[in-house]
Parts: sequence; C-alpha cells; structure tokens
Amino acid sequence: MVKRIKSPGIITVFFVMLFSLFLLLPFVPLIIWSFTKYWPWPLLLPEKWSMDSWRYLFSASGRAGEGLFNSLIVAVLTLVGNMVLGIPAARVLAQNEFRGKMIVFSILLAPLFIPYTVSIMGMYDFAIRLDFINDYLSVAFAHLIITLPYFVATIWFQFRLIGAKYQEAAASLGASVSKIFFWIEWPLLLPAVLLGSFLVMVISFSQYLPTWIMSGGTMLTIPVVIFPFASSGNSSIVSAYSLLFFVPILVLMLVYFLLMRINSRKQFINRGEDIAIRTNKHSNQ
Amino acid sequence: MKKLSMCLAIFLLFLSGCSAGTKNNSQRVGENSLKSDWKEITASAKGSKVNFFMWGGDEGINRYIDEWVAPQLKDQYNIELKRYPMDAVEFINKLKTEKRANKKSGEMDVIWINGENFKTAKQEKLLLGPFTSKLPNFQQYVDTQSDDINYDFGFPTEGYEAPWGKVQFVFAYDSNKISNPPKSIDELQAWVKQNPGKFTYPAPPDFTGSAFIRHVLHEKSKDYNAYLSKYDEALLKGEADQVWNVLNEMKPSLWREGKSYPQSLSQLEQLYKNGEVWMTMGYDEANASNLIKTGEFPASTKTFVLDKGTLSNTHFLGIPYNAPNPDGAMTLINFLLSPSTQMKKMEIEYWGENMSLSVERLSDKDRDIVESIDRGSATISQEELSSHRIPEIGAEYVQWLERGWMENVANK
Amino acid sequence: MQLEQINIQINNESIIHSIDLKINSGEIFVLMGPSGSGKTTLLKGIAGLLPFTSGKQTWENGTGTTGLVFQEPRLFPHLTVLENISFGLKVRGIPAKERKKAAREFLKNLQLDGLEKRYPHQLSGGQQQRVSLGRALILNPDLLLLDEPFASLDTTLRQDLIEWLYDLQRKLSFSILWVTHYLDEALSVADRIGIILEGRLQQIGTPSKIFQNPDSEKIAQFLSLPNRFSKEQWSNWFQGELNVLPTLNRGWIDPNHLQLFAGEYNQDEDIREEFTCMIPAIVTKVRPSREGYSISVLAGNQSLDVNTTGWKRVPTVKEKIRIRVPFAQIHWYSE
Amino acid sequence: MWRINKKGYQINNYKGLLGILPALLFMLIFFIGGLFHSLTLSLERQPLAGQENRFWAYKELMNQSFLHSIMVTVGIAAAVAILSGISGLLAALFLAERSRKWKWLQIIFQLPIGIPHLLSAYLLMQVFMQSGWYSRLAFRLGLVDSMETFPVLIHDDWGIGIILAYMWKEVPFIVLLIYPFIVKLIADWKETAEVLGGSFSQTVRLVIVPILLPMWVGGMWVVFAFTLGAYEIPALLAKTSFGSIPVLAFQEYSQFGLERQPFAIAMNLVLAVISFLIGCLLIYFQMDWFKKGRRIW
Repeated sequence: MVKRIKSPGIITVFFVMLFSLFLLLPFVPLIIWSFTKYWPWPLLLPEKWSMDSWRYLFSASGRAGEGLFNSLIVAVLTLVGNMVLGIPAARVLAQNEFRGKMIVFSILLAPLFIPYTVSIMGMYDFAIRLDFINDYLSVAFAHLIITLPYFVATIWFQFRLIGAKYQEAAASLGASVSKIFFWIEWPLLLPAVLLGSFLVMVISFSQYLPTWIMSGGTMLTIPVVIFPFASSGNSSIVSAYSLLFFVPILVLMLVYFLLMRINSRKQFINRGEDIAIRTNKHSNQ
Repeated sequence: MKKLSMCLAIFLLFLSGCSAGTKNNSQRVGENSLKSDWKEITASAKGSKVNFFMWGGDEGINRYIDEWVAPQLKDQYNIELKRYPMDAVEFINKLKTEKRANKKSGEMDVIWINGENFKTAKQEKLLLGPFTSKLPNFQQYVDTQSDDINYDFGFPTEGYEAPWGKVQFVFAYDSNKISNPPKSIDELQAWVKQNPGKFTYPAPPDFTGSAFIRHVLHEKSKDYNAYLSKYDEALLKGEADQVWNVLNEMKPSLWREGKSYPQSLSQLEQLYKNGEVWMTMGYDEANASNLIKTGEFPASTKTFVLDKGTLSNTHFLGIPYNAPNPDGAMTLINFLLSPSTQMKKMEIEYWGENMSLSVERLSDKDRDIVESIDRGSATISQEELSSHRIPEIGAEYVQWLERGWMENVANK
Repeated sequence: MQLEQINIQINNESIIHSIDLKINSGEIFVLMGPSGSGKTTLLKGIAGLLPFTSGKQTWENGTGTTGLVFQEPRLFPHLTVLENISFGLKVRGIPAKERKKAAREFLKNLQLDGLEKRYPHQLSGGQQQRVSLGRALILNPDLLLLDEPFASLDTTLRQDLIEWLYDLQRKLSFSILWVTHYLDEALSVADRIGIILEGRLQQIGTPSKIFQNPDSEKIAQFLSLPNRFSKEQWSNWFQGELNVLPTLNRGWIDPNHLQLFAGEYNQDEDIREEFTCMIPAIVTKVRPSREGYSISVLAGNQSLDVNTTGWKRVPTVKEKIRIRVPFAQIHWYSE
Repeated sequence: MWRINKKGYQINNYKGLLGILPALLFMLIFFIGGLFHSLTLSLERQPLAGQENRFWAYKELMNQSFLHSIMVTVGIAAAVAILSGISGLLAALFLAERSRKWKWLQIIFQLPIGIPHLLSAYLLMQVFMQSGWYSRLAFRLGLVDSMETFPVLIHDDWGIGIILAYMWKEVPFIVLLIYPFIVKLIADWKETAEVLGGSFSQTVRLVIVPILLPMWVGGMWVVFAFTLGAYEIPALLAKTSFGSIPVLAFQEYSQFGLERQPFAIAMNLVLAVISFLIGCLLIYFQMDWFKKGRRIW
C-alpha cells in the first residue's frame, strides 16, 4: 500500500519559517530608518520621526527621478541587446548540433562561472577607447555581458522544452523560417522571454561597478546615486534610497506576474509550473 | 572554429595597436584656456555646462551645491552645473586610465581633491596646469602667501589647485556619557583602559583613521617639524615603533578588542549613533554640529581638540588635463571662491565648513557677517581651533604609516 | 480485492460514482471504457494515489498490496535497469545484497538478462516497458494494476508483450486489473471484462457474455457492435411480431452471419429450417478483408455490414442484392 | 516532402548556425577580450616602482599571507555555495510541496533577488551588528542585558556575517533556479515512486535530488564563482584583517597608485583561474552525469 503523504515535520516548518523571517525582517529596520535620523540602542523604535530623508530624496540634490530614469533606459537597452543577441544564439544552441558546441556554450555562459571583476578591469582600459559611443549604450554593453548568460540559459531551456515538433509541422505546411519563428516559436517562447527579461532588468538595475566603469561615473543610475551614501553610513538616507530602489523592482515583479497571467490564459505553456498543473489535470480524468 | 580564432586575432591586434598609440603625447585641449585672459574665459564659458566631480556622501554638501551654487551660477553666468558624486580615489584612477589611454576629452571639469590625490594627479600630469592666478577672487581674497594654501600635505600646489575650504580634525563625544574628555593621546589611552570597548578609530587607509594615527605620531615624535620638510624614510622608521606601541597597547580595550576596526568614518559614526562607542572623530570641525542639526547625532554631542593640537588641512579644487570645458571650470571655481559663496558654505544649514578665504581680506561688512554666522552648538570657537592647529605631513609619510599600520597593528 | 460503493471526487467534481467491484485472486480483470470515463482515476484510487471520497476497499486476507504500471514506462532516468527494478525493495529497506540478488533473478523472467547495467535511455520501448512491469512485479503485489501498459507500442510488439505477460501471469498467478481500450487485447487476456462509462461501472461479465448481451445501447455503441437496430426495425424486416422478451428492445448481428444473394430471389436457395428474412439492398462499398470481402449495403435508409468468406464473386457497387438474416443469430439487448 | 527537407526548416543547416555569431563575438571581444587585456596589464613592467621583471606581480603574490587569503576567500565562497545550495534545495522542496496554499512564502523568497549585494550587506549589517535591531529585540526579550553580550556576527573572526549576507542573497537565487524543475520533477515522479512504496522523503532523496543534481550543483557553482569575485559584502562586513582577496585587490587597485594595479589584477586573475579549474572539474562531472541519465529535459 502506498503511504499517504504526511504533512511536513515541525522541524521543516520551523526551518522555513525561520528562513522567511531571516529574509523578511531586515526590511523592517530599513523602513523605520528611512523615517528617522536618530535611533540609538536599545530603542526598538525611534523616539523622533522625520521625513527629512524622503524630502531630500526628491529634492534637486536627491536625484531620485534622474536615477530611476537612467536605470530604466539602461535596463531597456540591455534587454533589447539580450533579445537581439540572446534569442538567435539560444535557438541555435537548442536546435542544432555542431562541433565545438560545448565550447561556444561555455563561452556564452562564462561570466557566470568566472568572476567578471577581472574582465571589467581590462574593459575599463578598453572602455575609454570607445568614448564615441553614447553613455547609455556603453553601460548597456557592460550590463549585457553580465546578463546575457542568464538570458541565453533561460531561452535555451525553453527552446529545448518546445522541441522541434511544432516547427516541423509548420514547415511541412509550407511556413517560412521567419513565419515559423514569429507564429510558432515566439508565442511558445513568451513565458521564458518574460522570465528572462525580468531577470535581465533586475540584474541591470542592481549593477554598480560595471555602470560606473563604462560611463566613467557619469551615468547616474540608482546604485551609482546610492553608493556614496552607502559608504558614508547615513543610515536614514541609504534606507530611503534602498526603498526607492525597491519600487521599480516591485513594479517589474507585478508586470511580470500580470503578463504571465495574461499569457497563460491565452495558451498552454510548457513552463515547469504549468506542466505540473497540466499533468494534474490530465491525471484527474 | 577557424573563423572564431581569426576574429580573436583581429581583436587582439586592435588592442595592441591601441596600447602602442598610448605612448604618444597628446596636446592639451585646455591649454588655450590657460593662455586666455579672464574676460575671454568668462565670455566663452557663457551658456556652457560644467561637470563637477566630488565626494557625494554628505547631504548638506550636496544640497549646498545643488540648491544654492547651481541656481546662482545659472543666474549670474548662465552656466549649467552638474554634480557627479564620486570618491576622489575613484576619479583620480579614472583620470590615470584615461591618460594612459590617451583620451583627449574627458568628462570632468572640476574635481575636489587634496593630499595624496593631488600629489598623484600632479605627478602624473593629470591636471590642466597653474590656473589660480587667473581667478580674480583668488587674487583678491586668498592669502596667497600662506603655507596652507601653497602646500597640500607638504606638496607644493603651484597654482594647480585652488583652495576651497579649510578643516580641522576634532574628536566628538557624548557629554551625557563623558564629562571630562581626554586632552592628549596619553589621556585618551588611559580613558580607553577605563572604558573598554567604547573607543575605536577607522582602519587606515581610511582618511580619518589615517589622520588619527598621525596624531599619535605628532605626540610621540621628538621633532614633528622634521616631517614637514623633505621625505626621509629613516626618520619615520625610527619613530614608528612608538606609534605602533601606543596603538597596540590600546588595542585590547578598543571596541571589539581591536580585533576589527570600522572600515570607514561612516561606520564609526554609525557605531557612535547607535551608542556602541562613546567617541568619534573627523576631519571637519563642524560635522558634529551638522549631524546634531539633522538629528543624527544626540544633541549632547560636543567636540574637543588635543592640547597639543590637531591636524588641519586645506582642500582644493582642480581641473583635469582633459576637461571638456576648462573655461567653465575656472568660472565655477572663481565663483566658489567669492565671499558670498564661501559665507553661505559656512552656514550650518548647508555645510558649516570654514572658508578658504582670508578673513582679513574681506570687506568690513563681510567680516561682520562671518563673525555672526552660527556654527552650531558642538563647534568649538574659532580662536580655540586656530590656536590648536598642526600642519599635515608629506603624502609619502602618510602612505608609509598606512601600510605600516596594517602590518604592525591590524595583523598583529 | 473488493470495492464497495466507491466514490471519488476531485475538486468537487465527481469522477467515480458508487462502484462495486470484486477481483478474484489469479484472475485477469479487464476494465474498458472510453477516455474520460474514469478508468485511470479508479486505478489510482485503488493504488492509493487518490483518496476515495467514500466507500470501502477490502482484501480477502485483510490487507493487500498493489502495483501500478503506467502507459509510459516512467523509468527513473538516473538508475540502471537493475536499480530501477530493485527500487521498490530499496525503499522498503531491504539490504543492497539481497535486493540485487532478487532483482537479478527476476531479470530472467523479464527476458532482460545482460541488460542490468544499462540506463533507460539505452533501452528499446518494449524493454523499457518490461522493466517497468518488473519493477512492479518484484514486489509481489496481490493485485497488479495496468493502465494501458502497451498502448504506446506498435502492434506486433504489443501482441508479443501481451502474450508474455499473460504467460507470466499464469505462471506466477497474481491477479491483474487491466485497463485498455483495445478489444483484441481485452479478448486475448480477460477472464472477465468490466465496462465503465461516465464514472459508473456498467456491466461486468465474461468476454462472450458482454458481447452477446450488452446491458445497454451505450455499451453496444462503445463496443462498436455492428448492425445494431431497434426491435421495430427488425420486425419490419421479418414482417411480423418477434419472439423476444419485451425488455429486450434492440438487437445486433455479426456481419459474418449475414449472407448475400445476387440477382432474382430463388425460393430453392432458402431451404433451411430456419426463421430468416431477406432484405433487399444496394451495395455501397466493397473492401477486401483477410477472409474475403467486407461489404456495406443500404437497405432503405439503414446501413448494414456484411462479410463474405472466400474470394469467389465480388458484388459491384450499386448492384442490387438481397441479404439473408438468420433470426437465431441476432443478439438481443435492452436499450 | 522532398521540397520541405531541402529548403524548409533549417535543422543541421550550416546557415542556421549564423544566429549564434553575434552573441559569441560579443562575448569573445568584451568578456574574453577584457580578461586577456587584464592578463597583459598584469604582466606590465613597472620600472618606476623598480619592477623590471615581467612576472613581478605574481612573484610578489607567492607568500604566506596571500596563500592564507586564498584559503579564506575560497573557504568562504565554498561555505556560501554549499550552505545556500542546501538551504535553497530544502526551501524549494518545501515551496514546491505546498506552493498553492502558501503563495506568499514564494514572494518572500523572491524578495532579495532584486536587491543589489551592496544593499544586502547594508541591510544585514543593520540587523546583525551588536547595536543592530536583533540585538535590541534580544534586549527587549531579556536575552541580553547589554549590547556587548549580543554575539559578534558582523566583523567577526569566522566571517559569519559575510556568510549570512551572501545566503540572504543566494538562497533565493538557488530557489528561483531550481524551483520550476523541482515542481516538474515532483509532478513527473511522485506518483511513480509512491506506487513503488516510496515515501515523499525517499522520493526526494532517491529520485528528485539525483536527477536535479547537475542543475543544483551548477547553481552552487555560479554562487561559488560569484562569491569568489565579489567585493561589496566582505568590504562592508569582514573584520579588518580578514583578507578577502577581492577586498585586498580593490584596495591595491584604487588606493595605492597606478603602478600597483597589475598586482591587483594578478590577484583577481588567480581567483579567475581557481574558478575556472573548479569549473573544468564540474564540467567533467556534468558530462558523466549526463551520460547516466541525470537530465531534466
């Protein structure tokens, strides 16, 4: 007889709860700090509250708006670069067999496995010679190096899941390569593209060193604006900035889940979770 | 695969070609500006944009630049000022790399530097050249003969940088917890022993921590003035052990038993704000007042100087060799040296820092205003500060001490 | 094993309705039904993968074990053949030596000797499914549950495996609850057949019983019995009242029992002492079969299928013919 | 049919391989090129600093304290990778088992992904330092009576603060990476294992984890390589003499003049080589696992 699934042990629940707290609790003092300037030990909550940090953030000096704007532009450019370079590359890697494939794949994923600091130190030297390129573009280039491995891996995996059967069916019906891509593969690829894009934008948002190097410190994205404060230890302002930094991430998350929901309503998707749901439905017959 | 290796080869050729080109010397864009007279300079600066690269970690300073200087500059000279927050070490490194890559037009117009940074910049020819003599306000209001204008950490400025402000090292303490602050390194040592865990200093090469150990040197040295002349490693080697002894004796009673030090002044201030330590320090006599005003420091915070004096230095503004707008840069620097701009800087509302101008050279009216400026509750009087001032020593000594501290104190 | 009044609901949707079923030891019980009828759900319920909403499951000896084999082999991809087969022993905590020995011995039954070190992706489809069966059988289940185990294999391989499994079952004499939708599979192994439609067990019986007396038109339709007509239609053709129980209101006849006559009606040909009728019809389709021809005709507006044996004469399409229907060969059932 | 095979869908078509070229060239030029350029920079002579030997930077690296630094850096990276890997796996399994009921848990586990490492170091410092929020909580709960009695977790001897901060960032990363696969694997194998009598924990141990292994280990490797080269967290949270190589390298790079930069780059290159070697070992294992059927797709 099959053993019925027991509910997970108290230890597991305890472990997960503890970990959730570990992840969640640091945000509490962050929020509090952004509303106070003075908060000594052992006060659990500060005695004096103040909106100064937030006021500063949105003053001419705070540059919250500028930072958000620049971060967004760079992230979008990085995303475009990922789409242009990443999707065709992932497609080839997923659908073709050729000599040296392992090597090519390794090179594309290399920034994941080799600390990229050293490469960026070399690029620093190199970046200066590329100063005819627009700042936004050159920063996006640096971000592209860091994000491309994630994007290619995500898309590659989805291409593998899709397999070649739909494409073959479409080809047998006379569809051209471009039509196959836009009519067949793209819709099936969409969930992975959404996930990949989410990752790319989030990673791009959080880059400090590459942004700094490639723009020579002139591209004021949010991390570049925050950094001097983070190292200056002005807890209140750093906290306010950190929370501000959180806004685009949350918006992105929201957009991502929204788009995923719209998409999964439209069609059956091969992502892991959906497979699970589908299998369950199947087994319910 | 053949194709790939070809591409790589081409790329490498490209790279080596670039590094070969580095060796040629370039002509300076800004040289023309240095030859022009003031009228031409201001005229050509009209309607331009100036990029000001400066440390960006202080809210008050940022507000001073963005909310007061920038609009005024726009009004009076029609120049757009853009502040970029960056540490001096970082933009000096950037300049070095740009120099090596032979980049003729950079991004920085004005940079905020002093000490080691200035020395590196000047030695490696990262600066435009002597320009201070061009500035009317420099000529009129700055004491061009004084040592703290002509030497920056013992290194001659020679007009390559213009003085923006003067600061003095002070210790800050919470008067609720300490009634009678120590007045010398010896007393400090004794105090630390009595109050274990309540004192520490930022780990050198942090700027403040580095300055703290120089105070130890100052007090233990037989002849501090010897350090003000030419670099002599033997001199320092002879006396350094005493410095390490003092610091190592202090160590067991420091915060975290000296096993770890705050990485920066900010971390030390954080410890002070949270009450982990009872004393902090800083190369800015008005900083404590400032932080009381913004509510970050307890109002009971007071500052003190050592009986034998504390270090003081001047910080400067420079123009990089590849500044895209040297005319605008000079106009901005001149504006920053005007009495009204400097007096605004003294106000605790923004920065609270002492001005680089000579008070004697100001008009009577301005002098009255300066005297009436409220510099905050924790700032000690100008007379007491001036009478406890000691000069900075050469940047080589500073670096030697920093490395020595890591070897002899941190890793012991 | 016995099931009493089993109900299964999933997400408040009722899938299985009050099923009673008894499976005797050593018998092969074949469960048939269209897709979506609840076969798999019932199997999973018996296997314990799904909870019964209500009802009782009992075993002759108090408790019993089941083994379930799915349509796809579902072999663990990271385990060798031997490890796959001994998986069930492993989770029961049987020491490595013993379970290896047991699995090796079992390999012979599975005709998989020499393949024990292979990984699943190095096996053919038939081999994979045999491993899958072996993995369940090595646990000596009291009842083996098969969920269309050979459906994804090609016909010859399927027949071979059915044969092999049948022999194995007769040798080891475990009982099987076998879900399939292949008639030939069902007929070649089943001791009894159960028909399940829309979550309800409609009829249970020996294969011949099920075919001769389907309990309802729905079952007849599911079994795709040929030449099904209502009693009225048959009465029309026989021109008179038929001697059948009033509850049985439909009848079907196998195409092999229909005879085809070409040309004019000849009284002499109809000499047998049988109750028959002749239906005039028009040939609409002629297809060759192994035995002869399989012919579709249209009688009025009713379509009938007729099989001829031998290859003598082939009626042509649109040819007018007559069909002889022996009343005794009609199987009656109720709607 | 012939026509389609000829000109239709391009599988195994040489032209079809063109799509990979832009991405490959990009990586070759910027990433590999940057690495290579760094290598040449690290081999520069520095006559001004009295360094005439081409390999001076590497020679200078060969000493006891750098060896110690390598051990510390690699040790921390390995500890972070393994701890994050195990916690991430457990958390992902838990989430996959009850993701429907506890959707909010998933959101919590994805929160740190968007936070840069710098801020994560900052966040953790705010709570774990002796005067931090947890210390205040402990005080309120009567667990400590002065801040000194709260355990030293930041700037401590063993790098606990560093490990905690990295785990705060990397566990969610591992969860994000393996969660969909775990969901898929559970869907694929839970029934099968159950039918054969396996309990859920046996299914996890004997089926899900082994099949997931290549992906899981790959994820830990990414964490390892990142931790090896990252600067922000040890810079903020390590004790002064901790000796994390990225921090040492950045100090040399930014604070001790241009002539020391080759030295800094050499330090980082050593890290890159370590990461690369471990990577090669891993690729070897991955190939072996792949042959043994441990793949998800």
